[in-house]
Amino acid sequence: MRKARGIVRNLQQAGWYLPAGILLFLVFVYPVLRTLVLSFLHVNLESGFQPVFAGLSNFGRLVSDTRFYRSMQATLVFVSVSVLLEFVLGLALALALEQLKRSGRFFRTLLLIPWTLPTAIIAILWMWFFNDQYGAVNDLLLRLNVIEAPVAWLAQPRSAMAAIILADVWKAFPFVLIVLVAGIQAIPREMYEALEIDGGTYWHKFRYVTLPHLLPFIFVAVIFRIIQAFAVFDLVFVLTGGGPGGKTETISVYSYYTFLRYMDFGYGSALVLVLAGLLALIGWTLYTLLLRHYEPGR
Amino acid sequence: MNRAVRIFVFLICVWSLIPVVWCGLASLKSSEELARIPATLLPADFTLQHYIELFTRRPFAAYYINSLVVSSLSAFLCVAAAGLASYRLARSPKRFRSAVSSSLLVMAFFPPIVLLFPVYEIIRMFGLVNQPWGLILPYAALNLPFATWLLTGYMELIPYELEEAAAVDGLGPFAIFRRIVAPLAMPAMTSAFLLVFIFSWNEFMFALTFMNLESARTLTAGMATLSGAFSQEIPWGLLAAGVMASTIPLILAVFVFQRKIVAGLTAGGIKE
Amino acid sequence: MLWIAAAFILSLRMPGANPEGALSVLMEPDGTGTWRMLIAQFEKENPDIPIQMVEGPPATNAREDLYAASFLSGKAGFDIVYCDVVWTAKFAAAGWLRDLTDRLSRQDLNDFLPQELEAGSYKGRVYRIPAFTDAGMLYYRKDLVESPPVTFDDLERQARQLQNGNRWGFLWQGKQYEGLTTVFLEILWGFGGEWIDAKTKQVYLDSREAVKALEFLKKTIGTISPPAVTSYIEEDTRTLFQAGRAVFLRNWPYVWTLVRESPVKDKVAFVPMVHAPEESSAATLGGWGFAVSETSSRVEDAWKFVKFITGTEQMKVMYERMGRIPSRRSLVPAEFVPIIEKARMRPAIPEYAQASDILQRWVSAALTGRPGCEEALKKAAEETRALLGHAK
Amino acid sequence: MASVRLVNISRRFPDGSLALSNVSLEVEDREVVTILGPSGCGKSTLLRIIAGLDHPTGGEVWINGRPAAGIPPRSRDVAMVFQSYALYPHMNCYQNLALNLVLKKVPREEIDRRVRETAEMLEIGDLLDKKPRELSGGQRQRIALGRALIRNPQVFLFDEPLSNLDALLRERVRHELKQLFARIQATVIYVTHDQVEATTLADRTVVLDRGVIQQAGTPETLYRMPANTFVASFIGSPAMNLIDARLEAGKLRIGERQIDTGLDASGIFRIGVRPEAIRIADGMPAKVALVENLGARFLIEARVDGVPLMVLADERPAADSLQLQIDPKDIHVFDKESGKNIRSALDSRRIHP
Repeated sequence: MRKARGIVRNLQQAGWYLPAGILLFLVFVYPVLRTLVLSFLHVNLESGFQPVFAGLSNFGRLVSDTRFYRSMQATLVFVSVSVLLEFVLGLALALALEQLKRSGRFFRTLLLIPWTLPTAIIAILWMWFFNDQYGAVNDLLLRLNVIEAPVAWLAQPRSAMAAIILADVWKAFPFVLIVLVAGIQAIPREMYEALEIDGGTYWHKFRYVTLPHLLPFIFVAVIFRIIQAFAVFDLVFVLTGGGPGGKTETISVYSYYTFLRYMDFGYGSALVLVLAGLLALIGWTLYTLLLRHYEPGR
Repeated sequence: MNRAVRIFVFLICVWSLIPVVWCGLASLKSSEELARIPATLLPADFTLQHYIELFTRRPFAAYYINSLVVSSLSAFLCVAAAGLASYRLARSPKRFRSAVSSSLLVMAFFPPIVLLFPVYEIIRMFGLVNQPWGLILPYAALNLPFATWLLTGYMELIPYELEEAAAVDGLGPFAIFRRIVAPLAMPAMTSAFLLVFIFSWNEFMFALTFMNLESARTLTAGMATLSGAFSQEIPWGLLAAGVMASTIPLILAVFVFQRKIVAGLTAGGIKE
Repeated sequence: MLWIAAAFILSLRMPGANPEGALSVLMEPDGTGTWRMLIAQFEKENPDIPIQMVEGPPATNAREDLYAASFLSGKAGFDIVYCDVVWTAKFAAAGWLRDLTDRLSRQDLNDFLPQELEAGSYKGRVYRIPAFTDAGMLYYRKDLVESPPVTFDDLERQARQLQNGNRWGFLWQGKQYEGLTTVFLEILWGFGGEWIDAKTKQVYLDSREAVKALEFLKKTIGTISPPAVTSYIEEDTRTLFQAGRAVFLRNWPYVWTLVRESPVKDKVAFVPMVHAPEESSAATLGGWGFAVSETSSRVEDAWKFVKFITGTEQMKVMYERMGRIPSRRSLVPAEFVPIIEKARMRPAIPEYAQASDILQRWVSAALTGRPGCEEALKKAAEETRALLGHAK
Repeated sequence: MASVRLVNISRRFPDGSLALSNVSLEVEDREVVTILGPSGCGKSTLLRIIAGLDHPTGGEVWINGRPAAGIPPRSRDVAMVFQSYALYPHMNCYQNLALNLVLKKVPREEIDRRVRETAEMLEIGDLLDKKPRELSGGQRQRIALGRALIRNPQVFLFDEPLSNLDALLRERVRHELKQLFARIQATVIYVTHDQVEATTLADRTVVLDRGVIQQAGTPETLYRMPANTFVASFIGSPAMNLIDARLEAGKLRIGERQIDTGLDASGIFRIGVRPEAIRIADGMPAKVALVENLGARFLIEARVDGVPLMVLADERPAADSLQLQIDPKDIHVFDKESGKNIRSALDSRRIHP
């Protein structure tokens, strides 16, 4: 009797999780398992999309795939530079807004706009800006006499990567900013007052109060950004398509091509699995190195 | 010092807004003016031609409706499912809760490209390709971990005694959720709804892949097919008008719901 | 809540499929209205077969992906495929196209350009019926150039002589995309080189000829071609050329129609692409045709349309209104015959898209910076061999 | 109205801790029982088990002669006033009061009539349109009370309802509650950690510690005959003096004096004397260590031969030393190990019916 009641209660309990569970199963659990299975199969044009057992050969191919390494390199460059810039800009601006106090909220609203806009659509805008003939960037630089002739930003690997990073920083630094502003607001005012009574300067306030309190917020924002930037797709796909010379092709973009253009589902699965594994590793490492220390009791 | 800070903040604001403002102005210029070198700043001959063209020559109205329908429904479905789950989660033992939270975290950080193809297979199996539900369900699910996470944090703050009071008052478990917990969690649910709406509105990869009929596209995918990335004629004016038309709802949302969006973002970012 | 309810109702009755009974086809943007006109004509003759034309994005690889995605979805997204030459092998290998070999009449078989027919075939069966053909060629300003160039050296020399601060020497398509492959192939063939043998799957990209070809292209950048040429596609180069800002332009026949309504209308002529002294000129074969989707439930109706749209009269309309060169021998205008004769097919392999990507990436990489031409082609050759070997 | 019977109730939490152990209690119809104990003693758990919000791991709850197992809170017909009041923040006071009746599908007019009646009784008529966050602590408390009263339930459960009020208000509300209980003639189970509340409101008080009932009885019994040192020190203010001392044949030796407890026992015992039972009169000499002014009276910390004793006196001692007198019948003797009152253990039959 009591046992039966327990079962009924467990069923009722499960009911609460059912809608979420179904959605997550369909869109996370099954797809991940399916990808795992696919990565051990050849399912491609050559096999007529019929699954053929491949063993580890997809992964073997990956080891010697220079394009994979290239895309990994491009991804790493993109992630490190853009997240670093976003962090520096976000922190500087968060501290600056704190100085301004009253008008801070208004600026925060304005700065939230870039973050809210769809990347795929904004990428079109940037593509226009960087156009060598009609682009605003060249127009401005020409007028300021910084350059003599129009520069084809998206036609050179370095400047194309720089353009992508610029666009990403533009869009994503407000996120870092907002998290850090929240962090600054959470610092008890008394801390500063105590330090002031003790004769601390602005630098001391930053060094002994702001920074230590802000660290967990910084870590959260940076880890979020690193992981998101690692999976970057929209921006690169629309802005450069991976070019020129494949120098801006990130792993997500390469994987997308492998699936939808080359129709190589087995190999594509191996690719995305490696991406997911890598991200898990990075996420876990960052988490244990930086965040776990701050979790309990904070 | 203060002056320098002001100038710095001002410059950053300019840099954040200029692309959008520039685009807004450009969308009002005639095609001839846009092709002029060097470019003009303010529209010399003001025209709404590009906007008209957007809605007449292109199925932009359809993109718009699709985006609205898909984003609203996925946000609604997501918040509803996340609301139910997070309520129970907030009331379950800490060990279970933190185990679930960590797995949600892992899912929230999952690169969407990993899921793209298998999800496509499922959508295909259910015959939802080119159907709004082919995007609504994946979007709701993709944002579910984030929404659950955000809501659980909030639900934990709702006093348990309220639910006990409601139970004594005569409410069953679901009625407690519907009449007491959900109304109280409304602020967080609104934040979650707005954020999921924005994420869905902005999603590109799934929209591009799952919706291959013109009439089924959402704004992001529709715009990309108008775009120069795929284009030979490069219709700058049309693009500028498209960018403006598809982003204005979001810009308005930022101004109206700034506080809610920030609350959701920071809660989502800081919790645990 | 009302809003959600409204959205819900809309979501259920939103159009996710073709209008009942219409055959659908994904086309290029119909700027001139010619396709619409031809379809209207077909519908008039066959009132029981309405055609729904979807105007796709202008970029061909985007349309290729759209077709692929719709075929992958299993249901017949499209009944008729408006098909590029280079898609045929891939789509046929994937089993998405219907074998049309036995439906072609002997008369048609003789009339269609042999390269176009071959480009529409996979493993000896015809899947795609050509509608018009395309081949790369060299436009030049006849008011400036005394005798059109024949060799690469001629081109370079004349370009250097005739360019000035307002005008570049030579325009070509250097962005990393399919256009770059076609340009590079013309240079490669012009030097006597080869890319891939479709039958043996041999790769020749690391040959001396290939290096020469790439070095030639690289040398033009910043000397006779604008530095931004590595970001140009067809339309960028056409607009510049039409504005009188270049002497030579490598492009397709469609430019011929448009250039005659531009500021330089009476100052332009064309010749086949230049080549190395001992070699002969080559053009990359382009062109589009129509195929019937394997998943279509109305094959006979679809075939009727394909047969109609590739008919003689329709091809004439396409040439007149869009400047598209008919793919029937009997209709090719005399001035284009020398060019069409030089046209060569890109390898008809299912992995074409990927092979082309490899080529584009390495050629583009070499053109825009490191590595050197020889190394880039070596890498490209290795990757291509790996691809063609691995695909089993 | 109804009776409540608890039979051997035990509650073990999932982490293994025992919140309640074999608690048995019978609350008669229309009886006001207070459950007194320090925080964490399990008293709230006991209340929640009666309400059906928590479930015992052993034992049974009977309400009005029927077993309550498996009956959800909403069907037990009990009303509860929570420590935090647990008013629904998103509803106004009227809706807070009316919710239960609405759920019972009581006709609208009757709901309205009963809300007005209750509001009138509690003098909260002008608050009905307000949301809880607009009210003061005392007003919220009244609304919470009203929400329970309006239902006319079988049993009222109170979970420290006064603990969030300031001292002055607490006293006033306590007084009103006492009147209210007299008026409504209801079965009330009232949990508190405040001995004054527990003893003033109750017909009977149950002292709970560490999940075990220490003693149950009328306030007088608890005061006069505490069953053990816990009850002895918990009831009465200021707290009872408890010292370890040697008894020799029932004679207690403090300083130079001997007091005969009338018991026949020898050994070390814990001896309890209430501060108010010690009189300043000729007797044991003691030194004054500290004097606290309690307003009406004075609390003196005196030392008899180094042993500290708290003494309640009417006047401030004139000198540094004084003399103390203790009546032998005011001396409580507890077992040192178990803490049991040796005297009341003998009379236990009289205390536990």
